Amino acid sequence: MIWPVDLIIMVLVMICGIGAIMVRDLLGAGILFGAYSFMMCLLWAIMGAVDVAFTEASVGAGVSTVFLVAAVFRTSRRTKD
Amino acid sequence: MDTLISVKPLIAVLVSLLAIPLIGFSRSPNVREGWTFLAAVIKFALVASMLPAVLHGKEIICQVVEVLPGLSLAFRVDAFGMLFALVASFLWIITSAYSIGYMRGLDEHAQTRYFCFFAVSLSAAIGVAFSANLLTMYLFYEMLSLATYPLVTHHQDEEARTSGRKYLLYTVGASIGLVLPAMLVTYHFTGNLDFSPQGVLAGTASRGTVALLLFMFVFGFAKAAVMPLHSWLPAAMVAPTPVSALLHAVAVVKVGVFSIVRVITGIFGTDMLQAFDLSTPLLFVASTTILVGSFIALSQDNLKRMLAFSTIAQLSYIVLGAAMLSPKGVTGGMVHIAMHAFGKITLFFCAGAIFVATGKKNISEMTGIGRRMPVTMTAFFIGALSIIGMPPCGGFLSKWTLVLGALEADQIAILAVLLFSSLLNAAYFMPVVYRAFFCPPEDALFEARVQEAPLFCVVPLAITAVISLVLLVYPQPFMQLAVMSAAKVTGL
Amino acid sequence: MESLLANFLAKYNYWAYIGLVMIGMYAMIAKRNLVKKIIGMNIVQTAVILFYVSIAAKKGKTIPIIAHGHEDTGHHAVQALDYISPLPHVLMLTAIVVSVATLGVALALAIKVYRQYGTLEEDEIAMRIEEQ
Amino acid sequence: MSAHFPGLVIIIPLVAAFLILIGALLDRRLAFPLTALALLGSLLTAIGLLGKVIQTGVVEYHLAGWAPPVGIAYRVDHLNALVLVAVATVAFVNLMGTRELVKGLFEDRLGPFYTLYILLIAGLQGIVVTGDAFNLYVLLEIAALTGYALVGMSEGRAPLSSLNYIFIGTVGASLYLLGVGYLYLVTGTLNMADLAVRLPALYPSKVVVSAFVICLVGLCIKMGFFPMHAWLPNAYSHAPDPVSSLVAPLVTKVMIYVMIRMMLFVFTPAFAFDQMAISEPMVWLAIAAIVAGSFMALSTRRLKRMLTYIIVAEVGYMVGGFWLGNRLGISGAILHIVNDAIMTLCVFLSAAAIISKVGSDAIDDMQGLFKKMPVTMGVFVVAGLSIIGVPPTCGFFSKWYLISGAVAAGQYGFMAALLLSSLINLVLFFRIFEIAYFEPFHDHHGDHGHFVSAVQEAPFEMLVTLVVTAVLLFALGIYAGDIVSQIIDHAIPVGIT
Amino acid sequence: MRFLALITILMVGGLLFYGTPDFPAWGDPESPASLHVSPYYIEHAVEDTAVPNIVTAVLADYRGYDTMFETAVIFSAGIACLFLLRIYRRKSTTTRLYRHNLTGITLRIAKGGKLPEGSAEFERIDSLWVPYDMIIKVTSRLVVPFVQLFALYVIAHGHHSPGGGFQGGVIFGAAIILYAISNDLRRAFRRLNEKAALLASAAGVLLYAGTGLMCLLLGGNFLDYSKLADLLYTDAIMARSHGILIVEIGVGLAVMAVMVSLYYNLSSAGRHDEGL
Repeated sequence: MIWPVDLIIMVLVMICGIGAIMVRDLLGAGILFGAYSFMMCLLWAIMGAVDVAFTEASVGAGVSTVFLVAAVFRTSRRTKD
Repeated sequence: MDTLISVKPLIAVLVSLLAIPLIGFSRSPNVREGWTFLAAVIKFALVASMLPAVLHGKEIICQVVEVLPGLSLAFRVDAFGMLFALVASFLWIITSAYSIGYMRGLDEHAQTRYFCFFAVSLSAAIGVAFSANLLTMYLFYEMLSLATYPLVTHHQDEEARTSGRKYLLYTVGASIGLVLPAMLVTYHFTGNLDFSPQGVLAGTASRGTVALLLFMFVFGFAKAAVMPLHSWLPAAMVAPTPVSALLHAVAVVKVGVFSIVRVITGIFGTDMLQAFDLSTPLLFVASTTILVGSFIALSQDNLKRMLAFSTIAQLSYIVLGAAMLSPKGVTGGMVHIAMHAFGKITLFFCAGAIFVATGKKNISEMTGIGRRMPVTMTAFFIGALSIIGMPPCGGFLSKWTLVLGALEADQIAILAVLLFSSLLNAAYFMPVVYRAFFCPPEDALFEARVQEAPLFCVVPLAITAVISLVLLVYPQPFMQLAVMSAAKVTGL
Repeated sequence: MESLLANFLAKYNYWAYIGLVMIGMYAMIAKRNLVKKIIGMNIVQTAVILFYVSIAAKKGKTIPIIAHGHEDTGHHAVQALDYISPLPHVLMLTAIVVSVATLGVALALAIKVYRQYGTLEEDEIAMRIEEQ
Repeated sequence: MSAHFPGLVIIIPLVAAFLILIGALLDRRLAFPLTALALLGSLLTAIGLLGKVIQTGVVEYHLAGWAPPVGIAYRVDHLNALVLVAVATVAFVNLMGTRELVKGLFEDRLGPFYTLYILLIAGLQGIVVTGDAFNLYVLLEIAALTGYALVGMSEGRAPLSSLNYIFIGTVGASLYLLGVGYLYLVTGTLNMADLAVRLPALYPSKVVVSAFVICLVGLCIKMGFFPMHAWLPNAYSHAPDPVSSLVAPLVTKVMIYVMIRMMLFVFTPAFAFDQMAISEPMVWLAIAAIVAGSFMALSTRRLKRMLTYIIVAEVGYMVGGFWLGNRLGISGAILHIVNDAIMTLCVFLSAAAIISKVGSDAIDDMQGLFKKMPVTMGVFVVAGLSIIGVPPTCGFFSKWYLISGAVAAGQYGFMAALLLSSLINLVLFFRIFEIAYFEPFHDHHGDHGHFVSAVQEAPFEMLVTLVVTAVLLFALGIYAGDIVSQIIDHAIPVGIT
Repeated sequence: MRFLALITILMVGGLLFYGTPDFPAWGDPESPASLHVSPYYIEHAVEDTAVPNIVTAVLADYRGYDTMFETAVIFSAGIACLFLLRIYRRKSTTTRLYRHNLTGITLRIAKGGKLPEGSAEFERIDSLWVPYDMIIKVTSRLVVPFVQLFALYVIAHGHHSPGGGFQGGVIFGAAIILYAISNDLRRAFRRLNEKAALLASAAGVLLYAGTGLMCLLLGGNFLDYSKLADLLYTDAIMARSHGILIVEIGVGLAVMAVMVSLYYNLSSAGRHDEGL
């Protein structure tokens, strides 16, 4: 029963990843990257890597996103691609 | 064969290097030149002190450090090396004296640098003479190339710059591009680069490889100015005359031919070259250089350039002698190192003395100069005779031996080359002498009353001229050394 | 065909990580915005982590924390096969730390670049350099 | 205590890093002496370790007391002891020489600078001694991160170059990590010695083959091997001078060491040379690297940039020498790691001295320097001669081994490339010497005259370190035979002839 | 560029695809990776270290050396950011803005003059458009203590449940970052200033490395916590457990401080003004 969930999350990871590099707004890209990290963390939790998932949740989805947003705030949101 | 183990060769090489700090930090010019003299005399004394042992057929060995497995920095003094070292270290003393006169006479800049690099060059030359293997020789060969660069470019002007470039490109370029790979390939075949009387390469490589290696070596030692790698030598004549004299008539170019002869006899071995019949192409190259060099010398007006082309031709005599692979030929080639050295250095000293006294460089401006500077021009005449190979001078002896060698080897063509080139030598030297002594001086050419050059210039050139004469009647120890080593390398 | 599909499905995690590596690398090479490149770089790093976590996974086994370990009931046999392999998890904790550290330094440099050129687009930066 | 040498050699600089930061928070002037002390300790330990390895053979150290493969182990053999000493020497010498420069450049951030500096050294030394493939990755990242920061801290294009360095470096490191993951997937271990035991049975597996290729590609990227070299000249030439004289000698060389370590002691020569059969293409790539590096160096008229292109060529020397696959070639590559580290240090240090005094790194601005900075230029000449490969400097001897290896392997193309690069180096350096030697006698007396006359010798400590490195160049050359027979011969597995 | 990118990623992808068919099936408990070293950890972690969370045991003990360097990596990232971005300004002569929080009136004070620090009603701001938001400030003030408490729990309970020094440290740092976002950087500095953050990060790693050194001085190898037994009055196994706790605290401290200092530098671009 767990397998479909696994697959769905994996598809979400892919979508978020592609979205993060495609969206034409750096703030959006940062947020999507946070979502990507969070989806990734779910995936790992499902695979039983609880410690890794925990870390990714706090680091990838949490602090990294904050850093990205802070950096974008200090530079510019504009992107051409 | 007796061998002696002694550090004397090492010290002989190092003496002038150790003198450099003393020369460099001397406060006054007199002290500086005092150190130079002292180093030169000590060096000569050290070299000479080894002579008796060598004349008794012994060899002196000194191994410094093993830098590569089976290959060490090592010195070995044998007859041939002794011959060259004697010539070079003796002439350093003379040249030092001459340098003082010349450099002070012209009030040159950066004299300290000049004397320092001169000392380095001499170390390198003696190092080449005494090296026991190809690696050591290569080391000192490169050292010499680099140490002479500041000397060649002493004037630091645009001409010196282009000449320096050419000089380095030819000498270092050829040695890195040709000698180094040839040496490595040799090492790959033999695992050993020691010079041995019968060669180390015998029986390890095919004829094609040996031929290739031979020509890489012959052309790679571009200091020997074998055509087509000769054009650095006339260019390097921009250097101050003592530099041209010692380095381009004695140390640098002789190191080139010395290396070639050493490699032919010590690495390849005469037997193998004979077996593979490789002497003919070598003879051809040398003969071409002799003839072409002489012809070009005919057309030169600048005295030093003429001497340079004459040197190119004369150097190939030595290569020619070695390439004959016969005992007489090799002997002739080796003795010619000494004879040519004394003759040519006299000529260069004269050219320098003329320049110091009058500021003239071209032959066409020297009309009647013999009356003004009789000693100098007499010495010039003697030197020229020696180079041509006329009887009262030592040059006759070496050429005679070479001719005998050619006959011994049944090389009639070579005989013709030797004789014809002597004619050419006469053709380019004699007009100078004629113009100097027998044409009336054109006073317009000389503003003031021209006198002899400073004493420091004249005495050395007189000495070398006298020695050139003496060598005909008393060619020892050079002749004996050459005969000894020729006998050893040809196995007779 | 059937076996190919089964083979494909049995390793879909591995295919996914390859896809993510490719996405990340594409962003790093093709995108001209520096922050986009940095995001691409992090995607590559997480993809590698996904690969390691996939190595560790064992179908139907439990997380690597010993049940009742703290009750001190003696050393009842712990079966290695019952637990998911912990070693890759440990390694990946380190890798995550490395990725956040790299992110921090990269962002700092991006801010410095912006300070200097006023833009994050590589082509515009190249133009500014030309102008100088 | 000597039992702990392998650990201490890393721990001393690591612990010192934190103390330096704390010390610098108290008083900025404490940073330098603390760093010097720590690096000296590390250097002495490294030398002690080398002595111990020569005497007793391989030294193992089990961190946290767990034997491998459960724990992490250091395994110090002749190879890493030698490289370790080279790294420690370069780090220490560069530190001493660049004190004034650093003070001038980073006056307000000395603490962070020296902390990063020593962490970089700790990372590099760790890479050299570690016997664990994953531990190596962590140390790689530490060295890389500190390197990025140091390289990026300069005005101009440095931050951008450093950012590109980060991108490339991270991809390289990730690929390496991936390769290690592949190996872990099929063997279940991360210890290098254990991997070497377990891998031979798995050689037919495609996983091992791809692990090999991925690792190699990753390492080639990190070392700046030819087609992946684009980041290197930018990063090294735009970096601050005291940093480029640290990073340029060490980082690429340590990466080459890692390649040698992985190929010889993890994948084993039988796999790397015989089964994979990539020696030929690697040597050809190396030839391309040498030729391309040399010609690119010819095309630039900036001193530091020229030197970095020379590094690109030198990387080709070492990689090519290694992939010749015979004892001579590999000896040459290892010897050249050491020699090139000192050579590059020497040449970059003197370049730093020159640039700091002249105020520009354009070759054309170096007129008359032989007069103004005789000692610095003298050392620069020695370094140049060593890079050209003139005996008795050490550059000649490693080149000798490399060319002998090429001859023995029948790779005459590689030999030709080495000779060509020597010749081009000759041109490169004498081009500079000419300008420094001839120029002032031209027309630059006017406007530039007073500018040049303001130039004078570098600070005393810089001169001392310069002379020391120059002497080292000769010493390494003269003792090349001993280094090879005493150390490098034992470092290469017996099977390689 | 796109074309080049496509070619590159196709090559990399091809390289990675090439090996994949030979992989063991995903999730296979019998795969070689699961049979060699990791069973040792699973079977011996509790008896060796008395830590049921195997990941923590391996992280901080078996491979504790990696973790020390992992902490050093994060430390160097913090220092690197500081080194690259920090702008030290001796004295500012620019205009300063102060806002009266209750009324929203903004004061402009020229030539570097300033209001007394610590007055509750006035707040220094850098840009006029930043709004004052009571709700966010109050909510965050309520949340932060709980987050911090949770962080401490994560560090302390890492032996038994997922978590440990690293996660706890990040969470603790995130709490401070949250405070800094909801108020401003200057206010955060009053809680944890730059120097303290640096000191804490160095002290954290030093605690880790120092523990290792202590083991070395007590006659063991570096980081061999069992040698701490005499010092801690326990047996070797419990000493390992305690040693793990000590280093986890060090890691937590260092990570927390570094995360905060990274945020300080990134969000203000090194100027240490009001931040986000």
